[in-house]
Amino acid sequence: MKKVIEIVDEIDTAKVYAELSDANSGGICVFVGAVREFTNNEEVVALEFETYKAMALKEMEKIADAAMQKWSLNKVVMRHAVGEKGVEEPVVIVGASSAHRDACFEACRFLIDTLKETVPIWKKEKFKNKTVWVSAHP
Amino acid sequence: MKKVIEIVDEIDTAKVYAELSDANSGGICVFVGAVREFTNNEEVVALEFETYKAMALKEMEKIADAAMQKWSLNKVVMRHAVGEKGVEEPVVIVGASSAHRDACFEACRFLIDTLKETVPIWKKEKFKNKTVWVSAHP
Amino acid sequence: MNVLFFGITKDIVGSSEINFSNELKPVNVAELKKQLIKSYPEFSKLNSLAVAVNSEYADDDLPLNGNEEIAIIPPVSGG
Amino acid sequence: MNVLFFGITKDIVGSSEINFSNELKPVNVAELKKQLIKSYPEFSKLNSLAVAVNSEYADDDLPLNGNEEIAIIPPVSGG
Repeated sequence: MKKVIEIVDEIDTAKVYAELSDANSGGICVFVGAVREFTNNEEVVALEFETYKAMALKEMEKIADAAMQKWSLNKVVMRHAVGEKGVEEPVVIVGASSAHRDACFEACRFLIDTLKETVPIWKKEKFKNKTVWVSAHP
Repeated sequence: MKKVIEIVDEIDTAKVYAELSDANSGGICVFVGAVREFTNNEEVVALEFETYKAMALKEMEKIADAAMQKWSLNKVVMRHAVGEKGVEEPVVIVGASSAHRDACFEACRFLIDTLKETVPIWKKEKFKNKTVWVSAHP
Repeated sequence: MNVLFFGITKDIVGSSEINFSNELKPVNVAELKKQLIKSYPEFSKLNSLAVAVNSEYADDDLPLNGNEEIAIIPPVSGG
Repeated sequence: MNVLFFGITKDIVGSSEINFSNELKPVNVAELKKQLIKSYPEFSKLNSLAVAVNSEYADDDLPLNGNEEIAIIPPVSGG
């Protein structure tokens, strides 16, 4: 199995290497997105993620397939969390393995950039006195 | 502690996120280099790494410091293994965490590229019928 | 016509799913958007408003027959 | 003068450390390299040959007094 595409409640960062490791891979690149304590100097209490799951999985599949067409990759992981996440908790993990490091670095960057552009997942920032749907308004 | 710089016998890929995680980091990028089964179509039995340890640690410190000057990073990990490593085993892990993903991606790439150029570590490829010091000869 | 709402659009309409069978009979995606913006003027203030038909992004000229799974996709913000 | 050898240079000289006190009295790094290449012609076939003095890369014109920790650095290949 070359692709792992999942929407989960909790991300286990420890298992991603076992998923990406491969006898033909000299390089593995992984990106983890986590909750930051401050956004524009305002203290974040938590982020809450919701998704249109059936569509999100389809869009993530498309991104993984596009990456595998564009670069010579052995394995790809894309996993996003939903629900409420506190500071320092991982919310997304993407990664790729390849023979040489150029491909896995470029693919990993593509995976997270494209996920943020097209996958139907929405993030609400919870501050002490308000909540904001990120990117909703100009 | 912002930097973890080590030469070790075995790399534990599972613990790197705990080392890089930080309340101010929205992004963590990690690269793992592992042993590939084939080099130029020849089957590799194992790689053997040796180092001039005192100097290697100093050079790795310099690279981490240069990355922290060049990008706004919260934490940096650079860890290289020595001894004999079989196919799929990790031999190097480098990573960085930062508020936004540009910095950690660029820094992670810089860490591994520069490590390969300057850190006194030598790799011998063991094939079935010969051994080769990598990059030694033109 | 059944429509799913997510993120800020769910907050605006006050529900994650509404059956508009008596009110909306749009012939295509563009008309659906127009009718929804008329019902929920707040939609026009969003950065973008996409429509998914059967869980795929749909172009404005895609025809609708009312039996599709329709979802309103406000600006995504995963990652 | 004590010299450490690593990687392929260790294989060429057959030892990881040699005391050249009776043979080598180079005044600087460039002269040390020249004397070593004379003793071990195989060194001249390498992609590069660097010298570390007190565990730092040393320029060719760095003077030597014989009490430093000297290491011969063939092409590195970590990662």
